[in-house]
Amino acid sequence: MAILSMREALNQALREEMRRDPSVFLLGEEVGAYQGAYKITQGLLQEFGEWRVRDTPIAEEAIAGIAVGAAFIGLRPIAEMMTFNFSILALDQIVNHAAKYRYMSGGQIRCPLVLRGPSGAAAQVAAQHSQALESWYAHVPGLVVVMPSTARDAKGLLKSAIRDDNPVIFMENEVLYNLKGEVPDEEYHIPLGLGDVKREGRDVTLVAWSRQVVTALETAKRLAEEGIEAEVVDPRTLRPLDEDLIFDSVRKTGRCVVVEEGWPVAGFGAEIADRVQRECFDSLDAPILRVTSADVPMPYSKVLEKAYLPGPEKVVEAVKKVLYR
Amino acid sequence: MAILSMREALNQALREEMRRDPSVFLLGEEVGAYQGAYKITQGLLQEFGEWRVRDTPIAEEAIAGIAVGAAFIGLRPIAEMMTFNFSILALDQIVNHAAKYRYMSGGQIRCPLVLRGPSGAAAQVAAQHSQALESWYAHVPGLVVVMPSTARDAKGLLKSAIRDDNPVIFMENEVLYNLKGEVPDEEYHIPLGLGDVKREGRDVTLVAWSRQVVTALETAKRLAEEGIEAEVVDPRTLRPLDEDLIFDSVRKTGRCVVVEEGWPVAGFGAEIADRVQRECFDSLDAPILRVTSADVPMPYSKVLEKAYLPGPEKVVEAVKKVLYR
Amino acid sequence: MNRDEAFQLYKQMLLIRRFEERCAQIYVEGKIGGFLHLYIGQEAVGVGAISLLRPDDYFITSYRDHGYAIARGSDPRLLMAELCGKATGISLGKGGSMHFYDVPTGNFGGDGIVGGHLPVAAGMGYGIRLRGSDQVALCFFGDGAVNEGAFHEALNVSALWDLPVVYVIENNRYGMGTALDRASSVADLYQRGSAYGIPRREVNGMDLLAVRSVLGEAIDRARKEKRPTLIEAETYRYRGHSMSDPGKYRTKEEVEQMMKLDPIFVFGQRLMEQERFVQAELDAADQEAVAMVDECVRFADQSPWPTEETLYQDVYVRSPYVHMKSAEKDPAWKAAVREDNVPAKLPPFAVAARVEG
Amino acid sequence: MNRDEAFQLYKQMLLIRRFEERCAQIYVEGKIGGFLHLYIGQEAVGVGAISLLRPDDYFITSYRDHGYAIARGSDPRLLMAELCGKATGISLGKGGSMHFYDVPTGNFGGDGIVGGHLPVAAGMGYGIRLRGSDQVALCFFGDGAVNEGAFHEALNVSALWDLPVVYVIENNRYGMGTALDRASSVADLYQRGSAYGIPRREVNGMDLLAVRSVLGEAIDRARKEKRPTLIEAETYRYRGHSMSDPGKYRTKEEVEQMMKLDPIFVFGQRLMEQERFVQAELDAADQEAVAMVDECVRFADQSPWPTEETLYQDVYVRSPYVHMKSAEKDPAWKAAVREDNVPAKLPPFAVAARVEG
Ligand SMILES: Cc1ncc(C[n+]2csc(CCOP(=O)(O)OP(=O)(O)O)c2C)c(N)n1
Ligand SMILES: Cc1ncc(C[n+]2csc(CCOP(=O)(O)OP(=O)(O)O)c2C)c(N)n1
Ligand SMILES: [Mg+2]
Ligand SMILES: [Mg+2]
Repeated sequence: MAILSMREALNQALREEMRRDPSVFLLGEEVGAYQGAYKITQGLLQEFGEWRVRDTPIAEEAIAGIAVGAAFIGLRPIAEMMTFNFSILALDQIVNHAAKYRYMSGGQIRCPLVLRGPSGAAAQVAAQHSQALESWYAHVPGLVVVMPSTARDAKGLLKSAIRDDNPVIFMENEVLYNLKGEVPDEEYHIPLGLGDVKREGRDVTLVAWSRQVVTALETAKRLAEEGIEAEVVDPRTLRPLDEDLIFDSVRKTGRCVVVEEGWPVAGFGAEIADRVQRECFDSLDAPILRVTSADVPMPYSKVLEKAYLPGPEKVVEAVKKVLYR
Repeated sequence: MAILSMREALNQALREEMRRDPSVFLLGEEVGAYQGAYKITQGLLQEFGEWRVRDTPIAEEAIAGIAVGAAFIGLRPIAEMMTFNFSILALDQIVNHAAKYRYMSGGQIRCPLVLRGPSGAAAQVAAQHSQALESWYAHVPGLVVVMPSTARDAKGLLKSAIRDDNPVIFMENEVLYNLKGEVPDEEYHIPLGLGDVKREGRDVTLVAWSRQVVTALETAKRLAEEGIEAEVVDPRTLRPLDEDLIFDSVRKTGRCVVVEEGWPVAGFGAEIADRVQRECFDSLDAPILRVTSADVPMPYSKVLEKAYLPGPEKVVEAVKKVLYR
Repeated sequence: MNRDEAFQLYKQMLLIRRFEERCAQIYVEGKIGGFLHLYIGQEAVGVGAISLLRPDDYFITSYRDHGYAIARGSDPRLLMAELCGKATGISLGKGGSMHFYDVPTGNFGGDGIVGGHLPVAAGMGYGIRLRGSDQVALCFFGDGAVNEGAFHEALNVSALWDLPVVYVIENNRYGMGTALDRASSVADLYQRGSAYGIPRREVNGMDLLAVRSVLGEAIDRARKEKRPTLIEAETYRYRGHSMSDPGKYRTKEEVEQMMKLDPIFVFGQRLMEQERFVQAELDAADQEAVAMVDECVRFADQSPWPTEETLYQDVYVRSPYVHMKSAEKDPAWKAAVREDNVPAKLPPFAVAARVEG
Repeated sequence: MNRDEAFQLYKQMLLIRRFEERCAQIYVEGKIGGFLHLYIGQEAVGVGAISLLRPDDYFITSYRDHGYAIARGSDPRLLMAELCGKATGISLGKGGSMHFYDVPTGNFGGDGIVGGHLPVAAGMGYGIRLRGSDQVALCFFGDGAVNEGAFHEALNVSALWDLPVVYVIENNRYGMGTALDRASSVADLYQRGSAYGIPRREVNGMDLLAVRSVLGEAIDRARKEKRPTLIEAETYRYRGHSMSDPGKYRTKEEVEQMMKLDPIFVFGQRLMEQERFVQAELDAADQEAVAMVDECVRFADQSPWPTEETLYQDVYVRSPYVHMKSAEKDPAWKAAVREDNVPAKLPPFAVAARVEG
């Protein structure tokens, strides 16, 4: 198996799927000549030409709407949001069009698009550029929401997302783009809605996705030194959610901490906590705790940014609480 | 005390505050000459003139942005969204501007605006016109989110919202506009963030807001016939949330059902369930259950609409589950 | 257009008129719910434009969408059933008045978000270019929609990339209760096209033939030169914005003035003067339309309500790339199928004549 | 503008230039993080425009916002501290490069959402009209922003209601790596104003005096006639879009070509030719600017980091209309105060001369 960065893995997925299926095309700001603001689309314009790798004006509602319209008539657009912060301007197209036309038409229309790009905090890009809005998207029926944490998952899930016939919100993370990991050489894909246990453990269940899987694994390492074995469950897809994987783990450990980069109030972690308390009520030895970002807009200063984000220290603290240590 | 509809109560609040403070003004689609799409702004253009009651083009991003800019320089705009479904087009102004400028400027800027209008389902207006997006707004630090359920609360809360110096998302409900109730004749306001017990009971806590308070009260009536006494807690404001009022009730009843009109996944009810399981862990005799709308876009047909929405039957069923009956 | 074709279009306009007049009646009876936006007065725009489309062309519209579907030949019985929320509706009762779709005819139909379907139309145009076909996409919207950001973003990219899309502003002078001059900083909406260097035309939307000639040129340009056009069709809606609107913002005189220019009456006169039709033939066509509408209502009345199971159907497409074991805990995924629904084909109308698309 | 005033503006441009050159250096040293967008090359636009404002006027800008604050007389030490994320920063270290604000000077500053501040500027204009004052709002944005829906919505209402807002497109030919002609369907961006019937002008943004004359007329129109203007200032950024951009999308020749028109050099020449300044005076001004920047960096270096408590401050305004008992369980509400922060007043720069606003 090759060792690739998530950036390379995503680029491979795009390239392979565009080679396989001529109806797949890419559009977004700087995806072509500039090779992508974060270089995920490196080399694709050269190989596929401007109609399949389209640089757009700065007009997010149009980008998403074009993807919707092209998908309606049978193409398979992949719309890149330079970052998901800007997808707020495209939200009406996603929520009122991509997610609803199949239903409103009584099943006549399908919208096989992928809306992808980095989400969450980068480094010191401040309040308007650091939002983790997965709970907004996961709230909406009609959408699929994917948030990979490794290079392997990213490639396998993006290929599934491109082939799937539903609108898929594929949220990447800039901080993970350089993260390297093993990626199979052969063709593979990972089904949407299938979670993954990233680390086994008996004492406590840590549920995390995207960048926070890294936080959870780092936390687990620290806890192990104190003899606490944490299990790290990565749902990988938030909608549909592989809840059984989470429930089975919590039934085993009796304790659960959710780690997420989003804001606390009505974050997706609340949804997980709700399902776990409902389905694992009798197995829980302690309340479910959540470690989230601070309930404020993201500050610029690096000292405040660190205080804002979830981190191993905060997770360790939460784990000790649920273990009553 | 006068008996007023929520429509009349809201209209009174607007009129009284506009008379009291010349910096308060209204803008939105059809708020003026047309007297409001739902007649909430009846008579205001005639009394205050076009600069304080401004009919706008159909341009939600501009409506919200104008409110933000005017608020920045010291006015107190009230922007009406004909319905909150269309606020999706204004979301960037609300989330990236109204909610963040104070923080990004280190406390130099304040944004005293109110964004108001009907939210949730009306009658058979289908998928694009029936969304209950309160969990999206409640997710965002910097915002205040208010959802009144009675004429009295609506007037008292709207007056507070207009006078408050923070951006307030004031979500009304079309189905409640004609609901009549007692409204004090004298000047009063209800503080934002103060909940209200709409019915006392010892057996189970029903948490509901806006239109679903009506559902919860109707459910409580039916349950009473079977000797089950339900307590109905209406937070009235989702952010900040009067969580103690909910906790105290649950600690008393040991059982909790949240009733909400939003979609189930990452709905605001999940946030309440998360907080309750965390803070009332030892008092809970059963898992917290949620009754929500169906996890699909809203269908048009009235038979499907009924199946989609929460209703007393569904709540009764949930209550019996938590009571193990 | 030969004599028969002209008569067909006349019949289409009549059918739309009678169909919607009946809608207004049964709305009051409570058979139709929610918002009902009538196209009455604007028929010449939709009928004229759609009559020029090829079967493989596409179109997308606002919520005021009854007329286009009928003009395109969708079965009006399925449309009436949709309005009544029945299982036999063209959208299985899930869409209602604002959401008519008939994909086999290229109708991507009704959007409830003002301006929201313009970027979608641009996307259809983009897909056509990418595919290299010579199809055309038509996009109908109102005078109020031109002030939405979506209009701006869609027109810029359509001009920038030469997309085969024809944007038709149906200027009926009001966006709900707001007169054009209180919403737009410019009076001539087609001039908005100058900001994008896009070909632009104005046309009398009450005149079927005028609509056909201007639209024909635009559709040609889109098909052959792959260039978009912005057209402003001057028209008028006789009724309120929706059933709840008394229309107080305009004078009785203004409405009566416009009704004198009624597109159906005007075209009927022309048929008699220039195509040697006699009044009796026009009257027969009218009776035929009324009879068809009767049949539509009968069909809707006799149709069953959707069953509760259908609530969860048609949200997702069943997909081999989804882990069904976990997905199926969600009833919408459980109910998902791989195929797309296709509107039912009903037996011919009892009334002799038929409406062709 | 008299001789001294002219020299002041020259010094402002120099200070901005030296300030940002230093920013680029210390960014590489890691003292500044996140996105850093430099205004180098565009100084004449901001300095020229802002020099015409009255103290009670307002302005709002994009994220490329350093120059305007300096031009308006904000203390550059507070700005440098902000860039370094220090507690003494003008936004208390919470905003960074993209988010400079100085409300007492009417600076509502940096917005990170392309086009996002245009509707806000319209709102300022609306507030001014409603208040009946004769203030003006200035709005600066790039050539890429004109394709956002927000531009369209903001300009339409500004023209429709006669709002005293001057919209300044700083056309530096690229939106990030995308050349104007690959993003806009029309070449002359000021012509976009024709869709709104709004007065529009083009100006050489490398020429301070040209900027002042065109802006002067527009600001006058806004103040006296309450009418908006759309101005396209032709300019150029010498550096990449942000520090991470190597700028491969343009040729060395093009950049060198534009640098020959350097606004500071050109205005310096004019000062010597027409205002009888000598090179030595200009050099002294330069040394003074460099010395001030040294002091800015020293100030930032010596400033403390924000304490963790400040994380929760400045989210909400403490309000008598909020039930604090429940609200205060949220640390942001607990930390909320009633007052607004005002940027600190520092003792004069050690270097003799000072920069006036
Ligand atoms: C984004 C959005 N804003 C507001 C509305 C409410 N609304 C529905 S129709 C309408 C008026 C539209 O007028 P116009 O575009 O002229 O079309 P017409 O109804 O005249 O055919 C409004 C404001 C909406 N549906 N969508
Ligand atoms: C809504 C939105 N979309 C995309 C971006 C990413 N972005 C930041 S600056 C920029 C280019 C803007 O170009 P222009 O408007 O010409 O301003 P300039 O940088 O040239 O001053 C882009 C695409 C953003 N910040 N906001
Ligand atoms: Mg209209
Ligand atoms: Mg630029």
